[in-house]
Amino acid sequence: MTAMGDVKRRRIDELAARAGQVPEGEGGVSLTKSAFRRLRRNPVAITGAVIVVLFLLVAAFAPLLAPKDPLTQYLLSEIRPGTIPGSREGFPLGVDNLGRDLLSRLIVGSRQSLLIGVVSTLLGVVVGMALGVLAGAFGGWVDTVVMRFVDILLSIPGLLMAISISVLLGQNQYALMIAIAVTQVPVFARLLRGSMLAQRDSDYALAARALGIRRSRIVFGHVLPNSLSPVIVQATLSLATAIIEAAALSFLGLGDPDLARPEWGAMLSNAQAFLSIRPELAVYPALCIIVVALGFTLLGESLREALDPKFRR
Amino acid sequence: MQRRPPRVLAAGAAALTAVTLAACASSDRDSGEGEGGGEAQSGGTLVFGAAGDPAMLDPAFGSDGETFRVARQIHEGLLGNELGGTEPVPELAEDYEVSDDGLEYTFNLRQGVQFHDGTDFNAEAVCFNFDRWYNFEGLATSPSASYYYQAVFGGFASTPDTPSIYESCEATDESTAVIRLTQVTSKFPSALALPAFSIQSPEALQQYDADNLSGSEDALSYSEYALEHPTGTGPFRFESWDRGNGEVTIVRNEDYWGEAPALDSIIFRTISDQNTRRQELQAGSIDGYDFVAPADYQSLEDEGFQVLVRDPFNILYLGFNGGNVPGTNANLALQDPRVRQAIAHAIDRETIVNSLLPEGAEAATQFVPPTVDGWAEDVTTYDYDPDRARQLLQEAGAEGTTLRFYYPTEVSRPYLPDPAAMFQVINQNLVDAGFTIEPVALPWNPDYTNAVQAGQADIHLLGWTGDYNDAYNFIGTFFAEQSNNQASAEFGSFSAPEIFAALAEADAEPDPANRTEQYQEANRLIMDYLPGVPISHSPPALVVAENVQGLEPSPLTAEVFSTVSITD
Amino acid sequence: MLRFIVRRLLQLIPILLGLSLLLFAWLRALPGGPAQAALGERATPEAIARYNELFGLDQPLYVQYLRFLGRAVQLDFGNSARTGRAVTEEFFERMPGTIELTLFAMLFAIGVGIPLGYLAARRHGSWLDSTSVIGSLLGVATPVFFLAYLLRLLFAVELGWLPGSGRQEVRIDATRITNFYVLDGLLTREFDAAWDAFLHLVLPGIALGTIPLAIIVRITRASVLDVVNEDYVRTANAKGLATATVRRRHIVRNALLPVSTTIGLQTGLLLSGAVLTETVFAFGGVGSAIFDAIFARDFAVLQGFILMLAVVYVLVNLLVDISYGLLDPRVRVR
Amino acid sequence: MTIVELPPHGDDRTGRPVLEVDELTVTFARKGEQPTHAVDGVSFSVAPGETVGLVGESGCGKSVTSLAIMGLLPRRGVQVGGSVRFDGHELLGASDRTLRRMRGADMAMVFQDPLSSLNPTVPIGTQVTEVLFEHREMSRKEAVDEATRLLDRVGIPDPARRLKEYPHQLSGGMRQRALIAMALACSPRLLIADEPTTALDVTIQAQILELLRELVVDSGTALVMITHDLGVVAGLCDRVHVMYAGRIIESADRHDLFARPRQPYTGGLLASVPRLDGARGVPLHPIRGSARDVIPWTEGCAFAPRCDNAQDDCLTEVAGSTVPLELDGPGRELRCRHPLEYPRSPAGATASGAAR
Repeated sequence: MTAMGDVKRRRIDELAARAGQVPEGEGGVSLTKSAFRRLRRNPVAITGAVIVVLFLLVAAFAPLLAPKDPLTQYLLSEIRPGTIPGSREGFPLGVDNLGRDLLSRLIVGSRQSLLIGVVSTLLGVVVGMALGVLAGAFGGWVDTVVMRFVDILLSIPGLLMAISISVLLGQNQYALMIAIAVTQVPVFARLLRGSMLAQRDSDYALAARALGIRRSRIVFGHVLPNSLSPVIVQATLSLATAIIEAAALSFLGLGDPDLARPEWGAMLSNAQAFLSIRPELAVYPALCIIVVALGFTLLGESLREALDPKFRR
Repeated sequence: MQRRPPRVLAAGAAALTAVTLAACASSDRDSGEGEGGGEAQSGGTLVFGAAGDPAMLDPAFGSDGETFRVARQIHEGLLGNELGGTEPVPELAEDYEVSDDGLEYTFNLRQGVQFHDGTDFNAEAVCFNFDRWYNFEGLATSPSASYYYQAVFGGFASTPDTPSIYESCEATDESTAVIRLTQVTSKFPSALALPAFSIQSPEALQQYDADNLSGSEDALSYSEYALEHPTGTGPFRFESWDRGNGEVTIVRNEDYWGEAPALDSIIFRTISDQNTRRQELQAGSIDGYDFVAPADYQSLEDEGFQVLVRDPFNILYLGFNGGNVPGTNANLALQDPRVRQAIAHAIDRETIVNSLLPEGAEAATQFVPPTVDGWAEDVTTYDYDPDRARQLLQEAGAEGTTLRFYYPTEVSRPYLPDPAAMFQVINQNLVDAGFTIEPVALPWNPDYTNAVQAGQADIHLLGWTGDYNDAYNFIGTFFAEQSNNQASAEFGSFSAPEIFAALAEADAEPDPANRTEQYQEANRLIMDYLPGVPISHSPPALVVAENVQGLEPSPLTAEVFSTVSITD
Repeated sequence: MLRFIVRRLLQLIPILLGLSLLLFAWLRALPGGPAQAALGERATPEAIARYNELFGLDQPLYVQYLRFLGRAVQLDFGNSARTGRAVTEEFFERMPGTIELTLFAMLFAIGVGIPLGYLAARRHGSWLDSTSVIGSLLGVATPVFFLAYLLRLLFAVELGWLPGSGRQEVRIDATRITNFYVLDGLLTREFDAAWDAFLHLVLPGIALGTIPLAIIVRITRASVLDVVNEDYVRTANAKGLATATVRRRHIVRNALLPVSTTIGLQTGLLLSGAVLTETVFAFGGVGSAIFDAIFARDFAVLQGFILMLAVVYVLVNLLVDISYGLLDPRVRVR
Repeated sequence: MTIVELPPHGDDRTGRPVLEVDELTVTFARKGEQPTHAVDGVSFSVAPGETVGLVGESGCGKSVTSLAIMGLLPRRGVQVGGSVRFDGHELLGASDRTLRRMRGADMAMVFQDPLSSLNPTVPIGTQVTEVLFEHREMSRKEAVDEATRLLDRVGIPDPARRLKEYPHQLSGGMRQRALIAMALACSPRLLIADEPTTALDVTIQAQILELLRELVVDSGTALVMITHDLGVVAGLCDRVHVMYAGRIIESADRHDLFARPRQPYTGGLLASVPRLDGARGVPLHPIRGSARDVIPWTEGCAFAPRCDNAQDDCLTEVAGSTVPLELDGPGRELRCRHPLEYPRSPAGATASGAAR
């Protein structure tokens, strides 16, 4: 061990430090941090996020953004059965079969559509998670009971379930939201329980238990937070399906009956009648639905990739 | 617990047998026609897109258009409708005489007519049918079963408390049937042109136990006769009914008494979705369909299809719940004539007619179409005048009155092609006039019809397509006195003795000329009282492919396909 | 293996019981309860009373449930309010159509999806890969009924290549044996009928199969990507096996495991989608019947159909589990 | 550069090496990240019946080297340079078909984790026989018999039954034996064992090593043993190459290496092995830092940052040249400017100690 001048030592150390970066520094970086690093690098994620944020903004400021009142029948007098005036000064996308400004209706419609999607998904997540935590945290017979129930819910195909619910609750937007939410519940319950069980048997949880930490603290302090990432992913994806399902329900005549509230699904199914005269009336709302759904899906998928260790390569 | 799995399996087994059973039924049903060949023979096959399945094919129990559409081809009544018109004309009866008191009708029957089962059509057969209706029992007497009989004849033998105007039918000889009534009614004999009063084969009726209804009022299960063996004298015979695919097949009645139809067969195929009907016509897999959306009239014409527009023979109105019936929370504001008038003035009928209804539609001034005797030139009219409406509302001190506005969803009626659109326009009108609207949307069947007929709405959209050319069939249906000096609950059971009187008087008037005047008087009274706002008469249309000839559109939507042929 | 199957069958029991309980509760929760649901709002109190007595609705709940269960097990769900026919009869009359349709849709989804997903994974990063990924994302995002309209507009109306509605050209008068039209056509040697029935499956089948297709492509791609990086694939290569062998025995086989489970889950999607697709294509299956039942508020039909469909769904998933067991030895012993 | 032939000790040594690796370089070039030199000019050779050890901490490039030899590195984003000759035939750049023909037949490999290295959905039997079908045209029956024989040979009891079983039904040791059986199926001339024992319990480790030794001895197979475990080396290898940061930093005959490690790193490795006969109180002497604290060879000795002997001239910018791999006495090579020095006294104890 020949003594070395501090100068050299420092020199080498800094070289080492520099060299240290050359291989990817996986060590020490927290999962979420690295996840977000990956997200920011992922163009898909960016695209999705941009779409989603854009539409959320539109929905939020719809009244300000909408150039016209979505309900006023501006050009009704010009409408003849079989002829609907197309786009023109002041009506960039044209008007619907009652002479209302299509653009404004699309903008304002985003509100209702997204609202239905978000609320119903939130509802599904909350209830589903409650069940999942119940099962995952306590296990034993609680687990069995809850999961049996969830399995039963799962055994009814989604839309059929939604149909039954909204037939039961009658036609209003809340019924619609609940109907969609119910179809989401079992998914989240299962998901959360699954990942919680996985987490519960994970080393750190064992370690915590070994250290004699209270179960509740382990569950809510360690297990739950760590189980959330799949839920977040699924929720993002569910938003897409929720919006599409809402459209499907209004096609089945089970949508929100309040015509004073424009909504893409309703606009779309209503426009089918004018497909031959003004396909735009159907195409635009359809595009809105598709793009938003796509946005959420992209975001969800890239979130999944970012959070799921399996995808890291 | 242990016993479950076998049960599940048992279920599976049951499933199998069920399928095979259904299958057997269908296979021998079809084995009548030659194997699988799709090639059309001489007259060819017409495929017609219907909006819904027939309920069954015994017109005596029928009340909806889809049932009658098919039944009309299979069955005939003593009277029929003039081709493309609304006047009753002799059909199975060659002619008839009415006694001076208007209570006894003597029908001279067509001779040498046979039912599809080969039995003879004669006076006995006629009376058998009349007696059959009069002697309905149990479920058959429920309004959902025998609506039209009750509308025309009242009660049954089994219901003494609601008397029937039918007294007797007597077969004085092979070809003469004498029908006696207990009172004169405008409905008779015109109503006999309704398919509900078709003369069917007594043989078949008995053999297949036609009157045996089961199930419940709203879920009637019909007899074997009604489902598999409807037997009449019409130009077409019932062939088969594929319920799974909603396909009713009828074939030419070779020994039809009249001119035998050109078509070999007609298939009525149910396509509930209106856009699908249009696209299927465009794709050429059907030859025509009914209830063309107004939006499609032009585009279909342009594509070379024949859009057959019927003369308007219907009425769309906005009904008021103007009376106050205990139980139904009627809107008291509507009892004030000024409020009712305000509504009438608020509605922009012209725009509605131009923008929402097909070409040929006209704004209505009263509750009967102009083509009906009894339509009055000089009724009080309420033109579109928002200011006047507001003013009236002010006078009534009813600004901002909240109205529960009922409208149907999931339906398209000849007089109301797009209820949602209609609602939104009228809603806008009323809001502009200073009303507050509380929309209530209900699925047409059964919720909506039940709700509005029970008088749950403040204002509601409804309409009527005439059954035959008689004003009473319109205004009588709406405004005749129901019980203890009240109108139907649909109109809030309002009480307007003079209107009730006028209608009753007209109904009982044997002389057509006088009757017409009395109807006109009734219409004036009605439009003064304004129990609702008549909005429009609109012409529903059928559409058929270029190569379909000879289909005569009927204002009653009572087309008969015997005259139709397909050219290549 | 047999024990595995039996055990899974036993696990069905609680599910089925729960299902029946759920739908029993559903009918009771309906506005006006079962009597109104069956008799309609206009029903007189006497009628309702009669009905209640008839169906024992005056009895305590558990008795009612047991009765309901008893009838359900005998597949008795009462009569349709719309047609007055036995719900079960209508179901079994229409189910074959739906089975044919979903089968076609599934085969379409699998037949196209797995190869596509595999190729996409093998050509990771190629244009084929990215297009199939984007395509699959779009597929999931498009409302089924809208897609259905577009398909028919294009292929039935504009191009006229394929029939756009129904199960069979109505002018063809085919003999019915099983109500599986394609099968019937083959059995009765009415091949033109069979072919025609098949053609009628194409458009609705594709519309219905799109979402499963999209999902299967994604899953296949992902799992192939996983598997190719597995050690045992490296081992196989180290053993110098022919590429074909490596793919067949070591990559595809393992890659299909997750796919097979998704396929099971997809049947749920299919049955849901059938309601929309069959309606748009006026296809005489259970889906369109449910649609009509919704409009007519035909609760008996809704209850019966949904319950029976759920059972079908459960059974299909059972089959999938079993096939999974066959594919993956690890499941069997566990 | 070539390696000095050792004086033959032991029997059946034809001079001709089975495998000659010359200046092998493997570079991973991921898009977005600058290329990393996983293997950087590695050269060595293996003669029939000889066992060569590649030793080093994880990430030092030994496994990559083996994969490069077998041609199992992924095509995309990897550049392989230098030369790998098998029986004088160049393998780098050889067609996929030739490589496949040779793999499993002439040269085989045993991997680290026996569970993940076996296909969970295919019975052991098939996984063995498929090699036989591939390289030795055998009938179904022959193949099965042969497979049974192989399993028996690697010491799997009741082989006939095992053939039908799936990997998850076997114990770790059994799996590794099965893998070895597959590797030996066509009695290859070269066997590469990549950490074959690390995933196993100690007792099993010994058995597996013993098995490998026997196989090599009585078949004369050339064996490349890749490990981080000096114990394994001591027990098995004739010749040892110590790798660090992608380069060989010291090569020597087993005994010499254990007796007199020259590279401080090697010394460190040996010093970190606990000894029973070590003087009481003398603490273990681990190496500072971790394998990540390296500097690129171009800037100097990669080990310098962790090295106690490090001097200024360990750095290129000071010495003016990178540290070369030079002859260091008979049969030894060394890459170090300030190696460990030893008094003349024989340090046999050291060797025997470590070699136990």
